Amino acid sequence: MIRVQEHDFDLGQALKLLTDGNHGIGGLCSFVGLVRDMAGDAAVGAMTLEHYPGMTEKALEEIEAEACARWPLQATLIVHRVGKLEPGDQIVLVAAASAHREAAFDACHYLIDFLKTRAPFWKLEDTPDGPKWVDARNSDDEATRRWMTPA
Amino acid sequence: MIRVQEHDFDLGQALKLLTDGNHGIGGLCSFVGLVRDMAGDAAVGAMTLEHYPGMTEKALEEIEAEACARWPLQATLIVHRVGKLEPGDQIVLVAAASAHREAAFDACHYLIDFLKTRAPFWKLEDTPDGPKWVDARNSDDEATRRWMTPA
Amino acid sequence: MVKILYFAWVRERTGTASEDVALPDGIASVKDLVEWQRGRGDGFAEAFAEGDLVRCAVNQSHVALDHPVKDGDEIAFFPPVTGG
Amino acid sequence: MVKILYFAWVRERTGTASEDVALPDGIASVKDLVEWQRGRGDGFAEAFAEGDLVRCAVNQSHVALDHPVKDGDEIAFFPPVTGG
Repeated sequence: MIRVQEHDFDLGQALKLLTDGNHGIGGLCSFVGLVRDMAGDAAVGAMTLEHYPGMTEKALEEIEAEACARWPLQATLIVHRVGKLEPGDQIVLVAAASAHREAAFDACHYLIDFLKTRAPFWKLEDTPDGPKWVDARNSDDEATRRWMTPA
Repeated sequence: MIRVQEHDFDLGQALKLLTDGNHGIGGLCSFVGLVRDMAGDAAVGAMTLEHYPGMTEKALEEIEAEACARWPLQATLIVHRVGKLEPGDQIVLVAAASAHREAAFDACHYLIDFLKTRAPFWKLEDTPDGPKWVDARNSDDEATRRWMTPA
Repeated sequence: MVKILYFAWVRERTGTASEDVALPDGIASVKDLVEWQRGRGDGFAEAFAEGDLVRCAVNQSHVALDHPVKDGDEIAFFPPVTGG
Repeated sequence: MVKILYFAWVRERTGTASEDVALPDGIASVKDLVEWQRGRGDGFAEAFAEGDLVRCAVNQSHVALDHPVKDGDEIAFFPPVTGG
């Protein structure tokens, strides 16, 4: 399941919904990204997340479908917020549930790695020098490429 | 923080407590282990988790301390239940929070891998053939050894 | 006609979020379109400057520079993504 | 005296959860203690049978067979762990 929304999400409720009543699930791995108050050495106040409505949903669905094709998953979830966020706010939640923990961990990691390089979101940070578009990180590209070489 | 308890835990509340007010956290990775209703090909009803009071807490604290020494973590949590559990019940929660996602994922994975091979818990499953002690899995030993070779 | 969308600093530099334009003659690929954009004035020249990293999606899928463009396409230009 | 604890199927086979025993003469290591256990009757012989995988902790830390045991130790025998 994917969701793109301005409002916050309830982490516990979202994860509970994912596993409730499915007794084939042995492991649930989740990752939450939060707004830090530091980026590099610069203090960050609020940030604004812009996205590409339509393509965002399409990209997230493709990432989710690819994870489900690669691992035997019982449930997956991607929730991403857009709009204005403050330090400490939740930005993104990805989760994967499977019979065994390795698939849950790998799929969850895959979801966030591909989201970081494929889903059309852009962060605009409020810094002491004014608003600044966040630069893409090479390490994110490397994290994505890691999944493309045979294991 | 570590907790060993008979009663269930509130996943959302536990994770929220871990990150609340700490704006240096950029990523929170968590893993929940749940009771499946199948083990191999055999249907499983309830299970009972026995442990070694005293050593359990010591082992979990050592695993947590080792993770904190290996990665720059802002917070860690291990909650493990003991006593009688039913299919769908939560067994264990491990979580790690860091500025960046790689440390959070790696540390969380490390916590559950070492818990599986070092913490003195034993599962007794109710099966159609009567109660049966769960055998240790070779794959768990391998998962632990993975962390012992230089990255 | 094609619909062209601009996001993040590409939107800011071009001063344009969305436009419907007739594909000029001879423009068959994303690469052609990028070169045409560079001739549209200062903001566009800056947004599509050599060495910058503008990415493109056609009909909501990431594409490379040699991807064809044709009438009816939805074409988007944006910086490398930074969500998550 | 040492305190010896037994868990899971080791506890079931020996019929003992916990006992305080005087260390017999000549027992200096976990290995010595395991061999002594094998001579204590059917349940113990079965629990500590050759090829089985009984693990040991001394004073609540996992140890190998050659680890020393001495008066006052808390010694635990148990199967490979299966939590998580």
